[in-house]
Amino acid sequence: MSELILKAESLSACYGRVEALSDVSLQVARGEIVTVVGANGAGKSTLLQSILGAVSPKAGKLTFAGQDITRWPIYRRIEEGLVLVPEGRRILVSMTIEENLLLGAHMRRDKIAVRREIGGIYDRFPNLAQRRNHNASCLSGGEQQMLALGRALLAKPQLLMMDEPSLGLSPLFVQRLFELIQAYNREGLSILLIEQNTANALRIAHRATVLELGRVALEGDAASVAGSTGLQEAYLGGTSREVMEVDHKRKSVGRRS
Amino acid sequence: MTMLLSIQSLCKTFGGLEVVRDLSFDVPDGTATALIGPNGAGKTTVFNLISGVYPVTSGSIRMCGVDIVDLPSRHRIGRGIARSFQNIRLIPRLSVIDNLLIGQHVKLKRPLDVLRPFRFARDHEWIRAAKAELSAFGLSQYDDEPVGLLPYGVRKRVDLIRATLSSPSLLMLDEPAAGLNASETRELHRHLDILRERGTTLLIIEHDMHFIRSICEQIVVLNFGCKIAEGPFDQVRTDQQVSEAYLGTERAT
Amino acid sequence: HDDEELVIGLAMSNTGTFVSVANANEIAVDMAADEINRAGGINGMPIRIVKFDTGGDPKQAVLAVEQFARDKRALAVVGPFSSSEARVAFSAGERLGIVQMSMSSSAPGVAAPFKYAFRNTVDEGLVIEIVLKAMRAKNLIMGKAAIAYATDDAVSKAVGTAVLPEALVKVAVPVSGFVDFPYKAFDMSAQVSRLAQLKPDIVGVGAPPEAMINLAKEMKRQGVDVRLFAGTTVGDPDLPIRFGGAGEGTIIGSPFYSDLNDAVRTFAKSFAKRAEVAKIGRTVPNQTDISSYDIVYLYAEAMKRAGVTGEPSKIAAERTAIRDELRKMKEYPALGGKITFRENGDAIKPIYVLEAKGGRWTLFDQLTAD
Amino acid sequence: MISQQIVNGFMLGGVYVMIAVAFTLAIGVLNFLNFSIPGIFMIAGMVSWAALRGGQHWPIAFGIALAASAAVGVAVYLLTYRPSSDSDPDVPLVSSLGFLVLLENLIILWLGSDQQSFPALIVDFNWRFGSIIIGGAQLLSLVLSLAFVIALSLSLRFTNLGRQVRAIAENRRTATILGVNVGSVVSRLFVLSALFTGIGGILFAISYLQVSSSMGESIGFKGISAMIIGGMGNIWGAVAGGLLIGLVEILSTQFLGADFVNISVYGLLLALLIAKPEGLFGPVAAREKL
Amino acid sequence: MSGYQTGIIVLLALNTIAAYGVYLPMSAGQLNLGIAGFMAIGAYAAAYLTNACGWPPSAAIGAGGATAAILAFAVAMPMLRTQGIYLSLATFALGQVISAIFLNLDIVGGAAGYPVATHIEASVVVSAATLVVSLVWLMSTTRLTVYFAAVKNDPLVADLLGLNVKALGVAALTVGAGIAGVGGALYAHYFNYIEAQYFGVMLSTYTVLYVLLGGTQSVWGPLVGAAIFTLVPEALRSSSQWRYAIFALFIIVFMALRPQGLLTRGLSRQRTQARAQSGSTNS
Ligand SMILES: Nc1ncnc2c1ncn2[C@@H]1O[C@H](COP(=O)(O)OP(=O)(O)OP(=O)(O)O)[C@@H](O)[C@H]1O
Ligand SMILES: Nc1ncnc2c1ncn2[C@@H]1O[C@H](COP(=O)(O)OP(=O)(O)OP(=O)(O)O)[C@@H](O)[C@H]1O
Ligand SMILES: [Mg+2]
Ligand SMILES: [Mg+2]
Repeated sequence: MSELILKAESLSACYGRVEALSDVSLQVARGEIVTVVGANGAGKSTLLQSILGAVSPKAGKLTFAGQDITRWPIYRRIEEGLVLVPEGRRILVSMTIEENLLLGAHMRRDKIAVRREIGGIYDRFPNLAQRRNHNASCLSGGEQQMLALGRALLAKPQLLMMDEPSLGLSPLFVQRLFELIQAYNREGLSILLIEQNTANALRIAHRATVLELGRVALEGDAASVAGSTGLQEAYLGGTSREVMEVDHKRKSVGRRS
Repeated sequence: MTMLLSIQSLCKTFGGLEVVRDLSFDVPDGTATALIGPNGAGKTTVFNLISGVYPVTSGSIRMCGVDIVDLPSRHRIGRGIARSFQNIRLIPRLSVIDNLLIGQHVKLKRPLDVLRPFRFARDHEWIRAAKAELSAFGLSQYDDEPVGLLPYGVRKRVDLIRATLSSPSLLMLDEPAAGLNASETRELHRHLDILRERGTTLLIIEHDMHFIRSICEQIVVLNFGCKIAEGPFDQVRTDQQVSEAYLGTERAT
Repeated sequence: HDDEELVIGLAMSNTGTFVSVANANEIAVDMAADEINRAGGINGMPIRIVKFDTGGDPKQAVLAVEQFARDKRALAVVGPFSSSEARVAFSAGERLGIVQMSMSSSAPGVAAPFKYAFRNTVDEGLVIEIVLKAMRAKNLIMGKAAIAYATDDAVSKAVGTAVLPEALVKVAVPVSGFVDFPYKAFDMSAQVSRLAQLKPDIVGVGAPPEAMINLAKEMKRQGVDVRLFAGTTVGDPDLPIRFGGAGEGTIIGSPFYSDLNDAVRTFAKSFAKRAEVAKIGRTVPNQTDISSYDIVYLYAEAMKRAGVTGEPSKIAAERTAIRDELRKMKEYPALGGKITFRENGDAIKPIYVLEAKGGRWTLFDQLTAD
Repeated sequence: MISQQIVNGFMLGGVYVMIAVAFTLAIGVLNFLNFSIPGIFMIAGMVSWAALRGGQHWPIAFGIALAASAAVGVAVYLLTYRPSSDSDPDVPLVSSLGFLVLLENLIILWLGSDQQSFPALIVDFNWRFGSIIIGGAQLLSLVLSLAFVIALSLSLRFTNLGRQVRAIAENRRTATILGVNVGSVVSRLFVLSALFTGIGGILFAISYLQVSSSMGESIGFKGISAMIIGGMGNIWGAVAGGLLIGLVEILSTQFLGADFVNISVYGLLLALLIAKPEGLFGPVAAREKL
Repeated sequence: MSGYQTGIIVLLALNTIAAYGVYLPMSAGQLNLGIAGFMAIGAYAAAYLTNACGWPPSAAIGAGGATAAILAFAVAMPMLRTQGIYLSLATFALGQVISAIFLNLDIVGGAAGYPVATHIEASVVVSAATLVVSLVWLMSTTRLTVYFAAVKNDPLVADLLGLNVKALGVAALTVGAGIAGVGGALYAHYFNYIEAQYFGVMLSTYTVLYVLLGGTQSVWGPLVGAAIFTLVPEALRSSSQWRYAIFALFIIVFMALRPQGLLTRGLSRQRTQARAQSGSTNS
């Protein structure tokens, strides 16, 4: 496999005393799509947030494009091309759609290219083009998701991390989204993807990691993970109630320590 | 079959933009109806018009035969219309029970009753009702947890229970399965089945076609604010327009 | 050994709004107490000052007198400082049966309803009459007068709406109009533009020093060249300097003049020494410092005459005796001049009419009200 | 004579505009009602007075004062805005009020509570047109505010930095995740606002030839009112609001007396808010989308 | 008990009452910066009733509270058209207008202030404060608190759930004003003299500070806040000149370290905040 773009070694992260990630290692090679799957509360979002730096890990080391970024502030990571489409869209509703897109490109100096790329985004998402000068607050759920994706693409990512990008999208659009991800990937973009829509995610991914209660339960190439029983246990097997019980146990352990 | 909700020639424009156009459909009593359509088709807007968040531009919304378009939004829940929200709207700092109490406000008989210190009466009927509902859906362990601490799936269900506690005749759910994993979706399904057994009429917006298919008898499909198809799932699925605008070629069934 | 001391409370205003005017009162009081103790105390016992900082807050002033009367066995209280404090503290003092004497309060009639309340300050009405008499005697041009006053301060408003008009009637000067402003006004442009319309020869002012300074500066800016006069509300040894070139020729009445006689000059010298050590930022005593100093002597004299012992069992009677002696006191020779108390608890004492000239006060005239 | 009063009103309004704009910067732009602004206004005035008294030449004195203002701005950022990232919007309000109290008390301890006379740098800094007198320093502050406001409103609307600032104002966490360097942008904004406030304080001192430890307070509240009248976040609104309040204050002094100044200024504010709850130029609040 | 201690306890009682006057509207999302105006109304009305109409102080104090509440009720509807900071500023303006009117109202002394003839004992003030605290606590055990929280956090959803958001807002403002009015009336009769200047912005602002410092999450927050504001400056009395500066520094550092106020709902709830924050922005 080609050179690594992201290498996370033994990441651990806590919320207060609750440990949400323990000793997680993960690698993404250039040009690869890697997906992380796991039950609700397994720590997937926390993993992406830690890689971005929005959650500061308690331990571990991060290497991005050959540089040690463990201590870098978020904005430097983004300047280097490590970009996140966050869970829950996080649109800025007091600004217009166009301003949201421009904000995505705020660190870029190549104004003309940015303009051109924004035009490209509008072509892809005609819903946005229509309303470009409206406040983003009026967008429908799905439109907001499109805006979040467009905004991230404008940051010129080398590695794009996506946290449940298909949430709230229509079936047709979900299909288009996965095609889009593959298209960008073919153009050389590396992708780290989290999806509830596991089947689709595993279909387009090269490799996959299964998280369970903040630990890596399984990893390997996507096809073998999709076929393994480990996935069934970690992701589809337990009811959410059981997951919560474990979650509770973990919390009380956290309190004791 | 009697019509619980009946929408006629409903229109809504936002600053010149027509979001809902001449929409008419009926929701028969005791059924489950799905409202589907591409992103930005106007589904949530229809919910907002029914619950009174926005005034309608024109058209009528009849609940049990009575036109409610001029009824202030806060009185509509009293007419039996309750809803959940696309983005969960619970009060994160309050406990689950406290959040559920707010949902029962319509049951208040005399306004001065709000001054009764019910925390002393541990088994106040509202608390009892809330707890019963939580345990009916297997969530009793969260009674006193602040909502903000709960996992997403549980919060979505609490939001749903809050809406059901007002004993609505029409329950509107906006993407109840979004963001849930497979097992959580199954639980949601069971939850809705119980509600249907109780006779609650459901109006559901959802993009998960498995889910829609197994719950709803009737589907209404919107595109650009217009109804483009209506009928049982299998009929709608084969509709040319629906496939093109919404389901795509590789259908999710 | 509490029994062998005579305790006097000091309700001072060492923080808060009045700190700049009031922060040396403590020094003056300590000076007086030290002098008295060095000379053998009173009735063979030293006096001891207990202090409480009220921060200029009326509620704290009540706290002060409560503490002095109930916890510290004080025989009398120096202070509180301001009229707002005095109003609430006097009524508490009346209930507790303890004498208080304010060094600065000059709002009309604050002490009048109470038997235990005194003020070592002179009624504004008397002061302003004296000022106008002196101006008349020196033949200043007084064809028409205008009145400028602060509306949201009891003293200033009383001066502006009652005292000045009445006093001007007495000297037969017609009033051509009024302008008013808030106590803390910084912008006087509207008022001065109006004054310019009224075209007076003199302007009577009822205001704190700051407002008067601002008025004078704005008059200079707008080129309205009219003489100002006022009572004790603007009393401040540094006022002529603070005018910063404006307000030349302003005439005021004051119970204190620093260049009066040797006794005052000696006082000012040792005051300066102590103030230097205390690092309070100024060394020249003001009228409230003299007033505080004199209050201690007034108390000492009253205690002497009443033969107080400071014994806890007799404390209520002795507090009342001090009150009675103060009421009887006639022309007590204090540092600021001879002091007598009127029925309403306010002092009668000499008033010095001063004129601001070249950045300092000069003596214009000296008169006693009666 | 009424024309002179109108001029007086605009001159006084100019002072309020400075403060109103500083407040708008903080609340309209950062969503933070920064009560330390009146304190910074006062610090600039008092420090330049102290430096002048200490024998400094005036450019140096003003430089020191502005440096002090900026330093306080940074301190306010570090101690009030930054720690409050995840809490109620009321919290920074409390600690910025704490700053106001702290600054006033420190200045009282250092320089006393007296109002001090500020030396006239130019003997007669006034323009006369016939019988009308216009204060030079006041005019200068009005012009400066206008220039600043124009620059600010343009840059907020159309520049990258402006968009970053607005993103921070709406949601600090989201802005961070989008790669906005929140610390640097906000601290620059605090310094900018402190410098602007400081210039306001110095111009006040020059116009009115007076400084005191409490000079910020009453002006501060009028400034907030001016900002609100204009509509929060609308920078031009702050200008209009400031001028309006100055005018109302002067005219009610002329025609009704000082007693009525507060009643008419705050009565106007109240009436305006009730009639137009979003301020004169504020956007009409629409019902939020669910 | 010594005179000093009694005095301090009275101050604490008065500050506590005022704090609860601010707390109630705040729990419904209204930051009332005009509380001093309502205190002034209570104080002047009660003082007038004892002075001029010969009412007994207890009746007059009740009537003072009622007067403040009635005025609040009358202005609540138009005022509540505004929201958030605009509402705070509207209450602030109202407070300023009220105190400016009293400053000019000559039947109650105008700028010269208004002496109050009847004195009440410290015990009366303390009992009244106890009563107010108990009432607010009782109220916190009713559904009303939950409703207020709903109105504060999400008025739109509260409305859709059938709550009368306007009426709840009016109730919160009115009851808060009533409590403040009682506080003002007690002040008038304990200190026997009132002046309009006392009921200014700074009084309102400090009262808001008590509540925020104590924390708005618990009913006991205002009490704790008022206690800190009353007692800490007293404890610093020995450092005389520096005490206000030290106290201000204390507030700043305190808020930096504990932004949610002193009292929160137990440790487990502390995490709620972090989670709640991300929860509300995520969804
Ligand atoms: N801000 C927070 N404060 C406290 N605990 C948190 C916070 N965010 C997440 N957690 C906890 O950390 C654990 C991992 O959460 P995370 O959001 O990373 O899971 P996830 O796999 O992304 O779940 P989902 O599928 O629901 O998005 C959970 O137990 C969650 O309750
Ligand atoms: N308040 C508003 N102002 C302006 N436009 C609005 C407003 N509310 C909705 N819209 C527009 O109306 C259209 C329909 O929005 P709506 O939220 O109803 O879509 P939806 O069908 O629920 O889509 P989704 O499945 O993505 O949630 C969208 O294009 C949206 O931009
Ligand atoms: Mg997640
Ligand atoms: Mg929708």
